[in-house]
Amino acid sequence: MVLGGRYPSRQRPVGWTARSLMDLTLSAQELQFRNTVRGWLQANVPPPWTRPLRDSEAKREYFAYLRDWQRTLFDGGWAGISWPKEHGGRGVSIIEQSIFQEELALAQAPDRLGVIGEGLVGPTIIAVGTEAQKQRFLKPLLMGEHIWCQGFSEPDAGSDLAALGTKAVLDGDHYVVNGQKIWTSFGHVANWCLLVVRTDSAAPKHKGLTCLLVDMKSPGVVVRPLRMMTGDEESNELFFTDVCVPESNLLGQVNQGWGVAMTALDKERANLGTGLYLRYKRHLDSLLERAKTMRRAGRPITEDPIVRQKLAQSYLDLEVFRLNSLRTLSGMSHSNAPSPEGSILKLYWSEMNQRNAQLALEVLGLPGQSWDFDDGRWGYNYLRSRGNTIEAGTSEIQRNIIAQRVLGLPRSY
Amino acid sequence: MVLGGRYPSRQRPVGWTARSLMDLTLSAQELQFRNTVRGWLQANVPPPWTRPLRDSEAKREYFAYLRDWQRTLFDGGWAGISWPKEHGGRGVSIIEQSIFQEELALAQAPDRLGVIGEGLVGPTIIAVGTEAQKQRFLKPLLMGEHIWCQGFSEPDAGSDLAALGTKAVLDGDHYVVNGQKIWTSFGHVANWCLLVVRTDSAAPKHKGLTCLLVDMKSPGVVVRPLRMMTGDEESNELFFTDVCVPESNLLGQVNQGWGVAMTALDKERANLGTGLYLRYKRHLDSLLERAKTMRRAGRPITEDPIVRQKLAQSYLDLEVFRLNSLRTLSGMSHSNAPSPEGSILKLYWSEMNQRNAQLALEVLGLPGQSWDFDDGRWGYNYLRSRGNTIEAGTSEIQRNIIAQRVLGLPRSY
Amino acid sequence: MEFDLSKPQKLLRETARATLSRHFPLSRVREWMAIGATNEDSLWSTIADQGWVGLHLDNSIGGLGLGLVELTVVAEEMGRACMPGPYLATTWAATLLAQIDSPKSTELLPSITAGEHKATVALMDQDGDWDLKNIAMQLTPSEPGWKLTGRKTLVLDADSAHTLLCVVRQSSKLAIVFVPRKATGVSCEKKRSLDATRSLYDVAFNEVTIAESDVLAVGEQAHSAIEQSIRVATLAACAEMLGAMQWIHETTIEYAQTRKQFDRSIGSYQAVQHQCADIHLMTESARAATYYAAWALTSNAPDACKAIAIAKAYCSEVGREVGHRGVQVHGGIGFTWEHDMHLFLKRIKVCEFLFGDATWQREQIARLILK
Amino acid sequence: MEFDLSKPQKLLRETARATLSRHFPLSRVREWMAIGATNEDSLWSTIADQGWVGLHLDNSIGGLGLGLVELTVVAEEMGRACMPGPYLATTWAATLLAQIDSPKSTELLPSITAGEHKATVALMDQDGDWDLKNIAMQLTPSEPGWKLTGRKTLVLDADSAHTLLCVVRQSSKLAIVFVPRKATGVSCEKKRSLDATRSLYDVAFNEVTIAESDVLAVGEQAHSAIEQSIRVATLAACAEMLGAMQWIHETTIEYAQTRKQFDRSIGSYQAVQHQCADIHLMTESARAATYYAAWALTSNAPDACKAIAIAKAYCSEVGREVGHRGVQVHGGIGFTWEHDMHLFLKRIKVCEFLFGDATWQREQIARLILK
Repeated sequence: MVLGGRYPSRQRPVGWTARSLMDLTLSAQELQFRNTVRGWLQANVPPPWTRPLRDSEAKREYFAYLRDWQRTLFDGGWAGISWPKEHGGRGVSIIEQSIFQEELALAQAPDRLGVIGEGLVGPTIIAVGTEAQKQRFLKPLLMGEHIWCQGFSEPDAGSDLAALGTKAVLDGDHYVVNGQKIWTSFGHVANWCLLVVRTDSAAPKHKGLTCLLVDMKSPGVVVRPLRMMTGDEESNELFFTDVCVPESNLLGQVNQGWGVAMTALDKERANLGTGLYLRYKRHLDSLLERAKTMRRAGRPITEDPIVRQKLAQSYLDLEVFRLNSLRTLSGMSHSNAPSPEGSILKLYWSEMNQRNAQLALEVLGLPGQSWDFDDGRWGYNYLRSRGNTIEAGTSEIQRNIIAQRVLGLPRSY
Repeated sequence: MVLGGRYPSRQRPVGWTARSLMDLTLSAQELQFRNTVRGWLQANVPPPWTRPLRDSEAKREYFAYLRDWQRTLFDGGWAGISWPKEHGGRGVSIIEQSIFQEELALAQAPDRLGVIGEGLVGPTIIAVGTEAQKQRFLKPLLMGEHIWCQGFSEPDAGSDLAALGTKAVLDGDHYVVNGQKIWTSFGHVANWCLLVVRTDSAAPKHKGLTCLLVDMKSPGVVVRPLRMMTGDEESNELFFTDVCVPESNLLGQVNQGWGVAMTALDKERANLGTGLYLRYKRHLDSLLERAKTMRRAGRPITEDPIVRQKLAQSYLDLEVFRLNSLRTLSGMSHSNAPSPEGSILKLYWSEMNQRNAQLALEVLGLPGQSWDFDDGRWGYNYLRSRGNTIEAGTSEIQRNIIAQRVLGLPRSY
Repeated sequence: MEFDLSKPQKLLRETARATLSRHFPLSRVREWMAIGATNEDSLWSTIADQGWVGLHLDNSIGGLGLGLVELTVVAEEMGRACMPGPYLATTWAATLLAQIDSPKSTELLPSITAGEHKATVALMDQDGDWDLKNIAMQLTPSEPGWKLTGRKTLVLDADSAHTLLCVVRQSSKLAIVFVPRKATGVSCEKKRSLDATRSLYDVAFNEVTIAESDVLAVGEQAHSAIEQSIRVATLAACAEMLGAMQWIHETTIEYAQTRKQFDRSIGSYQAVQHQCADIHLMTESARAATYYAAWALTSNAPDACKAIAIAKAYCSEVGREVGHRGVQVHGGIGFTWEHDMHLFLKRIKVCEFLFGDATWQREQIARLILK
Repeated sequence: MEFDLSKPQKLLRETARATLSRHFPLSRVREWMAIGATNEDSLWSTIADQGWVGLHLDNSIGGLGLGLVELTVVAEEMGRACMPGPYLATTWAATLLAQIDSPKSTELLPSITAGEHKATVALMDQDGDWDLKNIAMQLTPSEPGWKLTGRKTLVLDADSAHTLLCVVRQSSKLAIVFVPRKATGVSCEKKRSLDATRSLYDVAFNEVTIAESDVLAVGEQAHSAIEQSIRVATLAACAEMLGAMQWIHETTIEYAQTRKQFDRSIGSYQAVQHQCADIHLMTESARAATYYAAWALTSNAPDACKAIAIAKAYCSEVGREVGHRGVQVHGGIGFTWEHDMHLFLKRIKVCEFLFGDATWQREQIARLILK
């Protein structure tokens, strides 16, 4: 577990007393929060989804299942818990938010359909949206009626977001949008999109961008699923042809979209690590269990000293990630703000997961990478891990951020 | 061995015939060359130097020993063997040169005092020197009467050689030199120095440099030994205060020193790898022998599967270096010129030696890194290896060279 | 001394590259992948027509009489084209047959090299490894011949093979047994491979009747024949990885030169340059290790066994790294199904483990150097 | 939940940093190194006067009654200052004594914490390892007490210690024996360490007479006391590595900011930036792992043993890497004797292996997670 309770006060060893004030246990209030969450989840988490998602009918049903779950959360007061109360949230601390994530994972609750809405779009609307936008968008978002996606990256603007070329031209009281976006998660199920467009081609790159809130049912919006090397369609391309967006759906000021997008991305980077840790912990636990059942050349593979090294290395790597997450969480609980230190976590978990996905294949051997072994999860994890150092800011970008924004080295050329 | 002989034509396995024309055996002529070298070395290599070099008296005697060896080589016609015959060399091919290096190593011949003279200064004088300079310098160099050092790097001009600040001002028929050099191998025993100085401060960085041939006994030259983290004084700092250098000792054209220095460095980089391979092979062989004698926790360490992995990894890493060297040698034997591909060898051996020096410590454990274990060679090798990725062009510079000069990527910023 | 390919070898390479890219562009490879038809007959006959099946075998048995360097050249091009099909399996089986002095070898080899007959080797026991001493599956006596019961795993292209060469024990001795794929009691179960262009099977043998004459070799002869055939197959796997690395190398350097971000080609960033330099270093080093191993094995060099283990260990480690860096330099697009990068990453990934991964090969090296 | 140090802990850190840099600047460390006097008395009394010797022990035995987080704070500063001297050895020995319920403990501890008496632990047999089960050196009966003969290796600061706590066997049981350094039959042989600020010895015991009352603990009590003391000493070694990493971090980032090549600070090169980013990632991660281990051990957390092994494995791997990258970013100057970098690289190098290197610690982790 990431966030421990209190340990039983066993007999302390002779010789020292623990008067350390650095303290990794939860406060009484936090423990109470956890119990409340846990109790609610026990009563409300639906049975896990187990059916395969081979056809579109199954996918539709799965989507409804996830949307119902979001509605259940909303009704229980557990949607957008970190948002301010006046906007429908619960105003919990960052540590409580982390406890919530941890409990969701422990309860094997369904995935969250609204992560982009809750984590990125909503907070940005709260930060820079008009009163009317807040009224219109925040509640449906929390209820799961609006599913959001983000339209930032383009084929020719990946790491270099400011280079994007999707254009919007003001025509009376609406913008006309033309262009293409890529890497849009949830694009196939979203009904709204936070879109960054170029509104001034003459201005310097960063200065001519604007953010729009786009109804995905608008005529001229086409979504094409994007298949990854894993075989999953986990992302999408969006095509915009003469799409009309009312001027009232401008988010923030015109030509100030760069700042709005950066605000949004900073919120995205503020991943607390808890959910990720628990996901990878499940992978590792199941690897350990699997390894204990396997024999190679006449003996259990867990007796092979080299296999033992690899399993232990995976374990320690993941544990160091947990501790880094805890430490970042503790730091953020003071500042209550994301910081460039988040880049360290991103860099750490992405490269760790790549190392560990590889080690799992080495431990299991060639049979273990088949799609017919444990549902193919080990081969899948390996392939999926290769995207970790690219998505949400490549490792190169993260190292630049650490060097420049954390260590204060000069901008590189 | 790097360069094999021919293998006995054992019974070929049923099923295929070897009609491969890619052929890693030596030609009849090369084999004969090797026999000639081997025979001469057997008759002429002095007994190895075994005394420690603790005091200056011992160091003086060791220097005389090395100089005598250079003279012996010269007398036998084995000094500067790759030089053209008209300049006192033997004009051998690059493969023969490699065979010669290999045989020197196998015969445990003394180190070469004249590596900078023979490998770098001499070829540069041959390339751009005046007839008078050739007459004056080449023969004493080969005879070991002139020991050369190179004065290129400065404290503020390491990787960025063109930034150097040592100044030379023409005053009548001589230059007056002021400044400081660093990383000057052999500086403490050299009587001549190939010095790069700035003669035009107004010109762009690369354009105001000039090469001078400087008598180290000139008044105003001070040599200070530079101690490395190994404890060895393997290099020197040179200080020049109003040092007079006759104009006739200008090498190449005035303000054309950048090109001259680059010519010299390209020749330096054309290390054939053979000597290095054999040095590291000796290290590894002695590690294997050592490991076979050691027990830990009641059993020979060579029965520990993890130790076996580490030893095998060192072995294969070194073998891949050997094969890379062979392949580069083969390529150079066609072009008869060094190439930026040399950067691959440099990058490979420097990082390989760091990996292997570390693995040796892991195999031997904490006792093995003591200065009292095997004369401290394992700890020494580890420390010394850290310099490998810095000396003769850092790994960063080598990767730049590969990317830009081999792969044709654009100049980086 | 000449490390580079000779002129005829270079010609072979050019021919192979041209033939494969004409007949089997990656678009076609993807078509086969999509329908799971990695053993398409048209593919196989084209390859056999070139004489590449058994090109290292004697002319007397239908081979081209070339050496292992030439085999490596062709296998490298197979890797560079990400070719599906039973080339590796059949090369392995043909090499094994060629090591065995039996009427069956003489009978089968000409039709194998002609592309009419496909064969594969069933080596590894369930829960086994690549070490021959861990093969336990038994021939049991059954007058007048033998019965075979048990399960072999990681059998390449079993489904399309006409012949399985099954490595088993006759009491304590290793034996190589000829089993027709369609024999009663043989059943193949496809294990969907990470690399969809390469088919791996579990093969179950249930009381399969084996005639005495189908036990092709026993004991020392069987042992050395299998070992030598594994060396050749391992070499071919290294060559495939090398070819895949070569494709990634070319594709990645080109992408770095042309893809622009922040108004300049990404290849002008030092971080990208250094990734590319490492890709180059590793690919070229893998080339040196692989071709040396080919030469050493074909020349009976004393270090041939070591050279094969070294090449496989090295290619297994750096092949993966080259693949990873290739994806990373490409960024998101290199992670998509649409981009061809993953075909090569997956080809490398399966080859990494085939015939023993780096850990396994290092143990083989340790056995040789710590004797 | 608070991962950061508390205010008093931060104050302790500031005090330690200020004290060490005032009294023991690196120039002074080098003076001691040059004459081999790593155990100078003046150094030791300054440290003891601060109360740092046994700061984690009960007030009743002269300690400050603080916890292991505070010990880690001080040990980190020791590493950051590259302090010579028997702090680690004495901390280990005092912790061991404090675990043992014996009159000797009560007698010795107050003078140890007062800095008057120095002690060390003689644990590892010749050709042994860090596993207690591989300790074989025997106490042999010799009426009325015992005799001790054998050789211990890697004993920290044996020469300056007044007391050796020797870990041996009484028949099959582990035993901790009190041996005065000057006892007849004890001889120390210095093994010049790669880290000249840290002294390691072989200690030979030749028929040393041991009174019954000097056998301080036997069997399970001895076993658990030794294990617990090794955990604390391992934690201190991690903290020293962390301090050394911290020094390298600060020094390297500053150098990258100020050193110019090709007309710009080298810190503006992406390759250098990425090295610095990695140094930062590794140092901060080592900090998280080390302080967590301190907290877990001081709080009796259920995963305390694992946390110590994880911290040591992690620090051992990345400490080395941070040192290597620090040298590399500095270029030639970082490779010289004159630059202080090598002092820290060497400190890390010895700590990497002390109490078991990463390979050894991983096996300990495996034992805990594969139960």
